[in-house]
Amino acid sequence: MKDGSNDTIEEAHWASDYRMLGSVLNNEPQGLMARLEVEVPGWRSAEPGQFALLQAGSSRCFLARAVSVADEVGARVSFLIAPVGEGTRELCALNGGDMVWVVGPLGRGFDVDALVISRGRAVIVAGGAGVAPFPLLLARMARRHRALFSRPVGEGPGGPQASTLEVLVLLGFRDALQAEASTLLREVAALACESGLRCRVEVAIEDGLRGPAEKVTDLLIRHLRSGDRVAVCGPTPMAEAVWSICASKPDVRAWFSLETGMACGVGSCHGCLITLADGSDARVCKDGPVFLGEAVFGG
Amino acid sequence: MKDGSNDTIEEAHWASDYRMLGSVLNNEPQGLMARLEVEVPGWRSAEPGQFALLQAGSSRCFLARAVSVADEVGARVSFLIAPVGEGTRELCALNGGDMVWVVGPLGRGFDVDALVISRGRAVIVAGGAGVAPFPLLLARMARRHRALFSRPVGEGPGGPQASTLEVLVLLGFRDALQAEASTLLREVAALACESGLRCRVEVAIEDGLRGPAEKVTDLLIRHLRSGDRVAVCGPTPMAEAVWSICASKPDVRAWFSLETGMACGVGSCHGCLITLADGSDARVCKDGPVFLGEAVFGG
Amino acid sequence: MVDLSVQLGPLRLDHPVINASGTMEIFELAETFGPHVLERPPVAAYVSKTVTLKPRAGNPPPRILETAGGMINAIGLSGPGLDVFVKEDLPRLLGLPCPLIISIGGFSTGEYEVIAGRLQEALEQLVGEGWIERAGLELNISCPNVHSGCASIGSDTHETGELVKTIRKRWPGLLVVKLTPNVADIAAVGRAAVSAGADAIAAVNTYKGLVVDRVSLRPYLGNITGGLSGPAIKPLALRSVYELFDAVEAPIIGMGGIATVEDVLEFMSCGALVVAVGSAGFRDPGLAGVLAHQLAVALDTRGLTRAGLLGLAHRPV
Amino acid sequence: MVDLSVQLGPLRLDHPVINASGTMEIFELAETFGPHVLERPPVAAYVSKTVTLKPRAGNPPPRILETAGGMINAIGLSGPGLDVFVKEDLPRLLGLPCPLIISIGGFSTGEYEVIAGRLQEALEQLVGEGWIERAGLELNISCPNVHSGCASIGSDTHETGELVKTIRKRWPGLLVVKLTPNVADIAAVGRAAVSAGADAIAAVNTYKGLVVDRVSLRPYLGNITGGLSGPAIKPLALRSVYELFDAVEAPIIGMGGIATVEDVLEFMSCGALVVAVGSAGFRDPGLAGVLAHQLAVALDTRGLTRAGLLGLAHRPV
Ligand SMILES: Cc1cc2nc3c(=O)[nH]c(=O)nc-3n(C[C@H](O)[C@H](O)[C@H](O)COP(=O)(O)OP(=O)(O)OC[C@H]3O[C@@H](n4cnc5c(N)ncnc54)[C@H](O)[C@@H]3O)c2cc1C
Ligand SMILES: Cc1cc2nc3c(=O)[nH]c(=O)nc-3n(C[C@H](O)[C@H](O)[C@H](O)COP(=O)(O)OP(=O)(O)OC[C@H]3O[C@@H](n4cnc5c(N)ncnc54)[C@H](O)[C@@H]3O)c2cc1C
Ligand SMILES: Cc1cc2nc3c(=O)[nH]c(=O)nc-3n(C[C@H](O)[C@H](O)[C@H](O)COP(=O)(O)O)c2cc1C
Ligand SMILES: Cc1cc2nc3c(=O)[nH]c(=O)nc-3n(C[C@H](O)[C@H](O)[C@H](O)COP(=O)(O)O)c2cc1C
Ligand code: FES
Ligand code: FES
Repeated sequence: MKDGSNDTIEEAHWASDYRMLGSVLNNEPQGLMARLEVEVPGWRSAEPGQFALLQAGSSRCFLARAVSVADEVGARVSFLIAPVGEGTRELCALNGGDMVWVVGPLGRGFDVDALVISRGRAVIVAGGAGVAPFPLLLARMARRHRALFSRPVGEGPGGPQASTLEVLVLLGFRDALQAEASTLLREVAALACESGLRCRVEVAIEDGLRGPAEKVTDLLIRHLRSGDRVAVCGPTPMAEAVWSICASKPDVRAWFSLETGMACGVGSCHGCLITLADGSDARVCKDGPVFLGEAVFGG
Repeated sequence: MKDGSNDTIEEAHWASDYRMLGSVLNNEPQGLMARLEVEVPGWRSAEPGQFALLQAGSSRCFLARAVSVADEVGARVSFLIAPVGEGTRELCALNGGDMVWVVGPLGRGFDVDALVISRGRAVIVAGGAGVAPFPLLLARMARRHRALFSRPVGEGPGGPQASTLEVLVLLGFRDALQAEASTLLREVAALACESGLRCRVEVAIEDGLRGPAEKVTDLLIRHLRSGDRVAVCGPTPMAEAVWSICASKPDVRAWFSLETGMACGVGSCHGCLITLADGSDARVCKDGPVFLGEAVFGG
Repeated sequence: MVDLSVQLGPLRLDHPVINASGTMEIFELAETFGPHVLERPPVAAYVSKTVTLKPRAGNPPPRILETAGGMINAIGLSGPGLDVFVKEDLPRLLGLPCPLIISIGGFSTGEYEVIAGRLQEALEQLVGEGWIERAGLELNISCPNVHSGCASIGSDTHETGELVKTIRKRWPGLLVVKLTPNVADIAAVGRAAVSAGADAIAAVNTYKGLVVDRVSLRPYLGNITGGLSGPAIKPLALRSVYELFDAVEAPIIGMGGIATVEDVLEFMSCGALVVAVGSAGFRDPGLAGVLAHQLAVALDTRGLTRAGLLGLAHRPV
Repeated sequence: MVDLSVQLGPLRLDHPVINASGTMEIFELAETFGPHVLERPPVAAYVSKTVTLKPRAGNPPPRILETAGGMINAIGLSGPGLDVFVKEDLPRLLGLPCPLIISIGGFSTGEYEVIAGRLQEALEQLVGEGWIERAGLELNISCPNVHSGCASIGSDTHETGELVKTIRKRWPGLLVVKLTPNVADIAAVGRAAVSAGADAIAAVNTYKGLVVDRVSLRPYLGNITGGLSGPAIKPLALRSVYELFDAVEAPIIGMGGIATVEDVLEFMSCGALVVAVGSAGFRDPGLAGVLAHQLAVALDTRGLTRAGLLGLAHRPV
């Protein structure tokens, strides 16, 4: 019998409950990064900051690569990927219709409530490819904020003043080309503004060719106020610098999305272990990738 | 200094005198096979039956694959490739503009003169992907024939009757789809007819769906005459059957293009060694791939 | 569908595909993918990460890197140690619907003895008499070993024999010995283990390698050297299984680069009764289950039986 | 451009990239690619395929197959034997503008002795006094060896030491010993070779593996087992070179999976003074020359000297 139902049974032998076969809908360059939009049948909604393991269907690599969920609409999942090595280059080179293996969403994301329900502002700090998780975070912050506060005045938990949550998005890039990776984030920021967030995006460009040579940490020093809640993603030296700025202000809480080499992404291989400030071990894939600054860098 | 000349010097560090970087001009399906047309800067003209080692620029394979030269026009080289495993599948999937590594032409090809300067007919016998080397062979036979015989009557070595060399092309395919791999060969045959060869193509299809179920050996049995000169390429069982048909007729000489696993294609690795009928060893890549039937199968 | 069940000593496995020690944390999978992981595990028996007597921090990072056709790791037997395992993990692991194989590692024969003794006590307490059909032991004999002067107990036939003899005396359940391939003659070590009383041989562990950091040109791994695994080592692992099949009567658990059903067929043909999925499970945590399904189909398609496949590579065509 | 020349015992090499024994037939290359191959060889020294005393047919086909990230071969030291080598190949090889390293293999110490003796005579005749600066010897000690009871002389430190001592007594030229990695402790074998008088160590030869035919599920290679090479084994080879650099003072010729200039840097950082291109040369016969050029550029770019690079991986950051 060579009909559809039989094919489905055959398929069942090949599919696992753990790994999904997605199909690329679209791949468009955003500066040096690629915005890969993938249809992932079976995809369960992600928390912002969660990631997936991706592997091109025709990959030459043995292992999949960890990539943050940049945005999702149902089973249409977007990723922002910087081509740094073989695995990410393969992903960036995918075309519409190409297959991609997907395991996810994985890990622990950002604490949306802590960012939204706050007396201070929410500050997003991203360096380079670290921009990737923030479109989804911003979208979810807007959604959560609306759910909590878009009610008749006085009924929401935070009262009317909370409904004007201010979100400061600070981005740092090496040059203008790299800065185009902020396109998706800007789109989401515009939507977030429409839905009630007071969202402002500032970009620091390091090469100084079309404006002042600035780092994202310069922006942060300029803007950070006590009471702010900060979400950070970027290279380790940047993250460390951000932490020391945060730690210097009273009542600032900051969450960091960390990056390490990963083999399994689900807690099986112990390859991504880091030692926390208190000397205990944590797996970035399972206990993170998002950690509180104190936990990682110490009080 | 970042100008062209410097780039050329830089390039020189990466190019070797041995391996060339070709660029795919065109890839068009011919039945199950792909006709890959590659621009190969530095290509030296091939003898028919010679091969090249090809490797897709983005290959997942460690080694290159042996592929016969199917046709060439200057540095535009055509290959006919059947996707049987990973290496050939990669080659078949290349698109215009993609890069491909090329080492060649390699090996010893068919003896064009022996096929052209003959009292009998020239017979080409190909099974499946074995069709690959024959467009070039036919083109070269036509060229050589013209060079030798297209002169005023009585001046050519063979006299006027030689100028009507009859070429019988016998092809065997599993089914009608596979048989489309003969497209290039038919084009060349048509040109050969125009330039003075009496060229006839017959195709045997094994599945019998649109005509008699026949093998190429059935055609050969029907047509082979003593005095014929035969060029053969195809799977080993077919080649063996062809040899026993040839050996049963007096004064038939047959050349076989053989296939073995190859690593280097140039005589370095000793991986392609076969034992000849007289007990001596031969390397298919260097001493072949074209051998006289007697040498391989015995007198 | 072909019956894929297999008897590994006293353990009955629904099919012959299990995990390689240290490459699958089944409770973590359940947290990520849902409770079905524990109700219908992808593996026919669950093999624990190697348990050591004392808690161990393992090696400094980085601990893993991809290599051509494989990966290297220097995890270094990190773990909370025997006490935590017995108290927290063992009861939960015995709740799985499949048998359990506990991998243990020691830095001396004495350590192995203590661990085995404690596990036996705990199993008797938790399961009662029938524990022998529920749980087995795998001796990971690749840990560095000062006593023998060897790189590890497993690189010395004599040390291996002595260790296995000692444990065999006290451990009545399934006793698997997992061999290191970093030896000149793995069959000799396998023979020593089986003559000393091992019920089954697991082969192979990782191959000792080193990777260099592209930027600093220093060793990349925090531990300097690490263990190579994945498809890159498959031909080496197949050769080991092939040699062991000729050398010992005991069943072999084959592993090393298994990623596809063809790999499963190849290992079984060389002599593996059971196969284990290691690093390839990192890209698909459900791989073992997929392979079991595909194996049934492949046997069917090829008209092969499990018995016919086992050791086929050793028989003339 | 950086000066890449290097002194390997009495041999002066224009750069540190040579070929691995058995993977480059330079006269075949010249036939295919033209006389420039012999005038400007891609290698800084030419290493011959291993020469045996008697002619050998080698192993039955098939003899090679690609594997994940590498390849396996079972050529089996085929060749016409010493007499033909001395009469036909040696005079031509001495005509190359680069030094020659003659790889030899024997099935007993006696065989090595005979070969070395005959080569010395021939070299004296052909070149005269100065032959020592033109040609060296590489002992391939991976051939199966009945005498020692080992898989090969090279898998036994004692046998290795005895062999090297014997040859050292009669051979005044460069004496390289090429190690097999199919041992538990390659550094120990290297130490034995150097204490017995070896001038240099070549590491590594291939790793013993097996591949299975996809259709018949029987061993694919005519010889059943073969030797694994290529990028798949690079981490294993790097580890061996790293360990040898700590163990011996003698220069190391590093090889195993070298395919890019990054690989060359890695091997040198681990301790290789000279590197050899093996199977990766099959896809580009000119690879060694390309790598030499690229090495000069890479050193320049990174502001590294050859001396600074050599053994860098052993020094703290
Ligand atoms: C001189 C010469 C000229 C050629 N010309 C052409 C041509 O013009 N067009 C063309 O299409 N082809 C040609 N071929 C054949 C072509 O080289 C092969 O099809 C190609 O090398 C296959 O490589 P692959 O990676 O696609 O398949 P692979 O995966 O390498 O498999 C190809 C073959 O390798 C063997 N093999 C690989 N792995 C295994 C295993 N585990 N067990 C058993 N067998 C295995 C099988 O025999 C299989 O058929 C030529 C070959 C030679 C020697
Ligand atoms: C939770 C998480 C989320 C992430 N999200 C994103 C995202 O959304 N977008 C994105 O672009 N990236 C993201 N990354 C980073 C991404 O996973 C890596 O860039 C990717 O794994 C690199 O793989 P590759 O094959 O491209 O490069 P590789 O070749 O694997 O190299 C990548 C890195 O590996 C190291 N490395 C590899 N080989 C060597 C060697 N021989 N010597 C020294 N170092 C070596 C280097 O540090 C190098 O930077 C994320 C990472 C994590 C952990
Ligand atoms: C990350 C990692 C951790 C491992 N931990 C262990 C372990 O704790 N105990 C053990 O016996 N083997 C361990 N191994 C070895 C595997 O069990 C297996 O023997 C080896 O990886 C070969 O199989 P593979 O190529 O399929 O991965 C580990 C392997 C990896 C990759
Ligand atoms: C086809 C082939 C033939 C070889 N023949 C020899 C040989 O004759 N003598 C020898 O010492 N090593 C021989 N080797 C081993 C290589 O010299 C080298 O040590 C090994 O292949 C590792 O290097 P690679 O990974 O770069 O190939 C051979 C290797 C291959 C692939
Ligand atoms: S990546 Fe495997 S445990 Fe985190
Ligand atoms: S393929 Fe290497 S010698 Fe013929």
